[in-house]
Amino acid sequence: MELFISLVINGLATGMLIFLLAAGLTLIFGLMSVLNFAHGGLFIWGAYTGVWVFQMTNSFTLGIVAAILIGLLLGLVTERLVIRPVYGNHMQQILITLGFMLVLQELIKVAFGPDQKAVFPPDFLAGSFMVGDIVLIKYRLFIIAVGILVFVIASLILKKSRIGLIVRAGVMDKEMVQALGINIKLVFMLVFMTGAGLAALSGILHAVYSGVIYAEMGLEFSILAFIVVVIGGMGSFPGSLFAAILVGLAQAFMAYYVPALSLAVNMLLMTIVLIFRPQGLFQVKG
Amino acid sequence: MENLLELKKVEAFVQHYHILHDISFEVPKGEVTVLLGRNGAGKTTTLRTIMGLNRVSEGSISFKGESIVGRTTFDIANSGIGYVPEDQGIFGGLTVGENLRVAMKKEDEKTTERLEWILELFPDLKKFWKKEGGQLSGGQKQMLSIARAYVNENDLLLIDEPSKGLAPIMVDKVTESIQQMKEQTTIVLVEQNFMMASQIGTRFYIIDDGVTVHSGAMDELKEDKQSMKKYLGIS
Amino acid sequence: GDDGEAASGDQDVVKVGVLISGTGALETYGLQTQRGFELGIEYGTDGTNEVAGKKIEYIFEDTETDPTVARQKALKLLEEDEVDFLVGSSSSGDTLAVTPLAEEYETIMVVEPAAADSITGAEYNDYVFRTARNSSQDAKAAAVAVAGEGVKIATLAPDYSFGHDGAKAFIEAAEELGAELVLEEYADQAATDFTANIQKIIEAKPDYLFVVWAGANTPWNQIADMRLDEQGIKVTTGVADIATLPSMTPLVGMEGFTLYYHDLPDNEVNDWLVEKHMEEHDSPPDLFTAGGMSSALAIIEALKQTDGDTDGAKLIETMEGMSFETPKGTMTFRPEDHQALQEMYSVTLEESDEFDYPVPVLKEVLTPEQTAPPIMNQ
Amino acid sequence: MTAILETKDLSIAFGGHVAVNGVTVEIPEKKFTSIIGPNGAGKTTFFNLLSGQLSPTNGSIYFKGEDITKVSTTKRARMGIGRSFQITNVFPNLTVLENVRLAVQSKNKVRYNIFSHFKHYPGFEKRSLELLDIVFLKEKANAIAASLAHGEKRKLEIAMLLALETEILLLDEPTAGMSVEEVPAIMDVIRNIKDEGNRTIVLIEHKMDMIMGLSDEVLVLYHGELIAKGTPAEIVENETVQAAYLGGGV
Amino acid sequence: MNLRRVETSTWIYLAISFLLIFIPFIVTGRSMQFIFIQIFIFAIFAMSYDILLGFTGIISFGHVMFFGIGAYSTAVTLGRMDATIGSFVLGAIIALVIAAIVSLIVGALTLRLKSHFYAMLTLALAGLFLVLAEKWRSVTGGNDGFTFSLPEFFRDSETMYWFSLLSMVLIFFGLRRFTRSPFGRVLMAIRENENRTESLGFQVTYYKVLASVVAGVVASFAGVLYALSLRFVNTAVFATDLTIDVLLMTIIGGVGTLIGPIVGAGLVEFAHHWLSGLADVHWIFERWIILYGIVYVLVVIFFPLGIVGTIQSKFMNRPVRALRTNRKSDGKKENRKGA
Ligand SMILES: Nc1ncnc2c1ncn2[C@@H]1O[C@H](COP(=O)(O)OP(=O)(O)OP(=O)(O)O)[C@@H](O)[C@H]1O
Ligand SMILES: Nc1ncnc2c1ncn2[C@@H]1O[C@H](COP(=O)(O)OP(=O)(O)OP(=O)(O)O)[C@@H](O)[C@H]1O
Ligand SMILES: [Mg+2]
Ligand SMILES: [Mg+2]
Repeated sequence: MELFISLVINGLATGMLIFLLAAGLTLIFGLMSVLNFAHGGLFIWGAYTGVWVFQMTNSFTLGIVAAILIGLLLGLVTERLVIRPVYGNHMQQILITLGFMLVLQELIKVAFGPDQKAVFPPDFLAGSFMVGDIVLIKYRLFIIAVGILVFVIASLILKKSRIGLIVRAGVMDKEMVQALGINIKLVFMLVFMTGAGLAALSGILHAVYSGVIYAEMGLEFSILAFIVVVIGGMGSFPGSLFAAILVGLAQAFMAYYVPALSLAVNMLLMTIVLIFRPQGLFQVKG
Repeated sequence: MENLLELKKVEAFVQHYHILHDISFEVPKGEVTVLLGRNGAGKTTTLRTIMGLNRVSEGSISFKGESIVGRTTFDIANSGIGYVPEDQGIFGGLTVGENLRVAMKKEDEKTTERLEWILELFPDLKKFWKKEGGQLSGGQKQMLSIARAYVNENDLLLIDEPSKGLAPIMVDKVTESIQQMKEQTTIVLVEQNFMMASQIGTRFYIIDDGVTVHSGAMDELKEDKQSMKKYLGIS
Repeated sequence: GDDGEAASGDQDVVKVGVLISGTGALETYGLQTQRGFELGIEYGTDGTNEVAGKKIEYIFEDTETDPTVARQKALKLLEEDEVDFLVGSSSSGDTLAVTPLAEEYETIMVVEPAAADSITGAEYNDYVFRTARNSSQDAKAAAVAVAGEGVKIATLAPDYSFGHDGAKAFIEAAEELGAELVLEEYADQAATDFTANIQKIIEAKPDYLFVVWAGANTPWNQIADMRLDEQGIKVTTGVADIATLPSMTPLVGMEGFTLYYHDLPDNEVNDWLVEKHMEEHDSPPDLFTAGGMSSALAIIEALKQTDGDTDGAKLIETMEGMSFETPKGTMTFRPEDHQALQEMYSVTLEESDEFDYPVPVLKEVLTPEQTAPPIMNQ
Repeated sequence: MTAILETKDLSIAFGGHVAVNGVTVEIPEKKFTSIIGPNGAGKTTFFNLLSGQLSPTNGSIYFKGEDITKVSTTKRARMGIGRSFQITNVFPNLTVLENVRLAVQSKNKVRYNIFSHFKHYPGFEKRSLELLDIVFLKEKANAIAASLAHGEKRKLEIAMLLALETEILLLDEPTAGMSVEEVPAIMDVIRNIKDEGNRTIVLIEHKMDMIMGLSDEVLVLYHGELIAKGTPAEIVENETVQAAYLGGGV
Repeated sequence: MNLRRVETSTWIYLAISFLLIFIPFIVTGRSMQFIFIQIFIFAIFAMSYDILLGFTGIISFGHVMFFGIGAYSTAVTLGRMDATIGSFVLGAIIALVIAAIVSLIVGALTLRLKSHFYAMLTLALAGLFLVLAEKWRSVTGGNDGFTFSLPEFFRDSETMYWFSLLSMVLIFFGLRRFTRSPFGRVLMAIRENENRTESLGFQVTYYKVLASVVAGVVASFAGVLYALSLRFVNTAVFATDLTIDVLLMTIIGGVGTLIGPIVGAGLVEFAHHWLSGLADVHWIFERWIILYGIVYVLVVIFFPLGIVGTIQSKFMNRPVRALRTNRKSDGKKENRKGA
């Protein structure tokens, strides 16, 4: 039983971490229908900058703020330079963001050096405590909490405001939305920046979780995020959350019971979902 | 009489094709100006150019006395122009209600009133309020597109072939709605249905190959068999 | 290419082509090898860059950690530069893509720091000599450090060749020393959550957990978080390069091994290396710096013995069984598989006053004989 | 008079909304049948069912007596049911000529040839140009389809449909948005096909003069149901039709 | 595009191919020849990708799986058997057959999955092949890989050069004919508007699957040559990086042109070689990927048709097609899918 609980908690934590990573992607894809393969680049920049500030100032909060800021800033740059010319064209989006991903990743090495860097949780989140025989790692509980928070906030915003509608309409027919008097470019930019900010936030959170950062982790994790987004149904927030937790749990349990398959579990899950439910588990409109 | 909209010797490009060569016309406030011309003459392009969707290379377009050349589309729209595009521009993935909500600039009482009026005019929209725009029938889409331009209070409406694909009974209704609208708003209408155009129009311009070649009062045109034949092929 | 010395085509020159990962995931390793090699030439020739009357020239090439590029660069070195020796490379894959060329061109290749057993095992050819330790040597060192009669051991390794090789070799060596294996666990190399694996290990209740690990996602934090020590399980592993030491903070107190840390070996060569390295690069030499130096020293020693003759067959004859001094003490190329037997170091990871990361402190020097790996090329 | 197409109790519902409701009708061979009805009556949907774009929730479709309810779009096209689309549906980035040539190629059953060059079929190009000429698009043969004005795209649609030379032509508002001048010309094109007398044509239109001038028989759909059927003259007189569809003015 | 122009271009291509035959007499170094060989191999790989991306409009992130299948089949066969031409031929046949079967199955999935979903699925499948190659160590040697020896015939660098060149030229003309056949025209129609193609009476399924098989088999053959040229294989032949590389080559050269991927392969390989060789001049060249990435982004924005595509549309007045989909209609297609 302890084993089970412990696996569940760890699976949940991993899942939340993946969800945070996928949230920005979902937002950008779900609302703007942009396939952003540079997501991983924003993620590592968030991780490196956040960690750097965290280590300089010894304040985790400042680290998080710095990560989000750099995310917003890079989001702005990315949107203006790279994404803007290719709205509405998936093929070009995939291509251009892949190229930009390479640039972002390589620039990390220029800015921070090619070495991997170790990261430790802030004191108040370090270590673990025991409840009965179950080990609870503090930082994981923290992650779970942040994940839920982000989910709730994002869902509220999307439900309540007209912004979601406008963005979706803008994706379908940009000219028409403008002809209705909406500055869609600005709206798109803000949404993209938010997505980028989320990516960067998940970067710093992830850095502290795994204890190490390196430039290549961007691509690695953005693929994971894409897998989750696909499984959940492109653009669905609840879908991403569900899929992320599914993947997290599957990883935890597979690693325990069928370690031979743990390498392939994400890919297998996605393959199965795509074959039997091509639109993802949570289908969304638009 | 004051001209709400004025185009002078406008030349415009679509991508790198020179489509409009010399478009000049005036839209007096409170009237319905009709643009006529055969397929591919440049009527749609003219409306799109006014909306800032095409690049103007020469000439001037002024709205309420101010030049709007080079301004962004949303800016032009916000200065008081509503647009019903030729291809309807329905957001296929949004419901009928959402399509209207995106268009609504304000959610005040007046707007609600207008909305009610519109739904009375086109009961189908009410019936299919929750249906996705993409699933509507051709005519329903047309109604939605017109409705979307009506919900806001605009000074000028650009309407591109509203009768296309509408059942005769609906054509009547749309005609009637435009009649009503023209009390409050100035209208530029592109229309192939000559019957309809001649009913509502006060003044006409004929466009041929990107050039405004003829103009006058609508009533005169009906009599002017020669021009009708020459420019519109109607005999 | 990075010409160490001005090239001149005359007879009295020995050319060495050094393949390193200058870019890509392993570029820090590449840099270490490069610096070590340069210093090795300097030391071995007393700064003259000459041995047996011949000038030594060396050319560095970046394999970009890509076998295709590695092969292309090796061809360039062999054909255009007509090198007499190859050295390299940082990745085992790159190395394997090149070793057949050594045989084809009858040119000696000194493998450094690639560790895959197969290089001197299944893929062995006569022209390949390795100054780097191989994975089995690591494993033996680890076994010697912890195993004993009746000790229960478990392993945790990444799920690919490197991990499997390492774990297998460790288990063999440890069992020979009388230890008992209770669990052999493999984790996805890209995983970030190791708790399930650690959970299993806790349940198996070993005395020691041997962790083979390379790559960025490390399990150390989680091992600490899961409180293995409180369950009476001691962790042991290899200590890698300085950049990874901070991430090992949670393992302070651990007994393990390393193949090199700058203040462990006690010999003249190493003293010189540390001093010189500090002087030139303002940092101590790292994990593979000593290896890079060793490869240079092996070549110099061989040339001394052949009196500058670079004929492949002659060199093979000379180098088989040849001993030479390196920062890691005396190394000897074992005649059977051309693997250099070498010192390894049994260490304890301790907090340090000097640095904000833990450092390995010498417990025992493991002799070349103690860590001699099985011969695998037959 | 034999029926070439026949539907029995054909229905389709989208969610709760029944768009076509129990339509049983026979489309006579080699005749000209028109379908009218208010917007949203289910005309296009009915076409979609006939051509296989949609499959019915209920009922069946017979082509020359054979049940084709479950036959795919492609197969139906090959059997001889061709259609044009209400929303212009062409290959936007190919030239006008290539658009038509694809249809001609399909008609000539050159489908899986991977070895010969497409230019080995000069006849295709000639035929395509002929067809473009018929719909007044010949000068635009080398233009990219996406750059055509709306009315021109409609003409291209028709040319592609004609190229298939199918036994049945389902035309969905072929002249919507076409200029006043050209409507009669397109009507002539359609009339010529009719006069050749070996094709069955089904037309959806809102232009009553066209309906009156061409049809042998008119079907009226209303809220998905077939409410009237008869000669054009009968239909115009029908009071229900007048109220629901024609209105007063036009 | 009249008959005469096609013929001239054919002559030009033949002339270039003929000139390329003599390269080994000028460039005698094996290392430079090796670069050329790599270009030919990647040109073949990129052309196969172009069949999917440029001609049928299918994005695959897992095209490398066929390349890997080719490389491993050859390597394993040659590694286990005597190094004779016979075993090479056997290896190549195995490679092509496996690739054909796999691509048939994977291609059939295009029916169910649209655009990015299919892309993700292929990514996953290629990932599974990578895992397989890592896990099945008794055959593949794990991720370190293994070396093998070549049949006498291929040991000579010049022979390898001519063989790769010949393969590329033959495949180029073969694929060119393929894309210009009536069949190829239908592929283009599918790329533009799948539904419409169907209602013209073409069975879209068969076309997509066959295109996928052709692409898979050709990619596999590129893998065969790759293994031969390297005499070594490891799991890198299944790495996603390779798919990205080949994607870049195709895009930079020009999708939907066939000659584009060849140009792209040449350009990328040479740029790589020279830029990284400049590392001594300035450190930035060590990070040449940055330059590469930037150039690539610029190409996508300003020359979405790639080099060859841009030249064709500018100077030869060919209709512009390929990537330039009508943005508005693209968005609308999305809507319909959602419906
Ligand atoms: N994107 C484009 N590229 C090239 N030419 C274009 C493009 N869009 C329109 N054109 C051309 O511009 C001309 C005018 O088109 P426009 O759509 O304005 O005509 P129209 O008068 O509205 O015709 P219709 O009555 O058929 O709607 C046409 O000849 C058309 O081919
Ligand atoms: N895919 C769909 N999903 C849901 N409802 C649909 C779908 N297609 C059509 N409908 C609905 O079915 C009804 C009939 O539509 P249809 O397009 O057949 O009308 P129509 O008679 O062709 O009208 P029009 O003359 O305006 O083109 C409409 O109310 C429409 O909203
Ligand atoms: Mg128009
Ligand atoms: Mg309809």
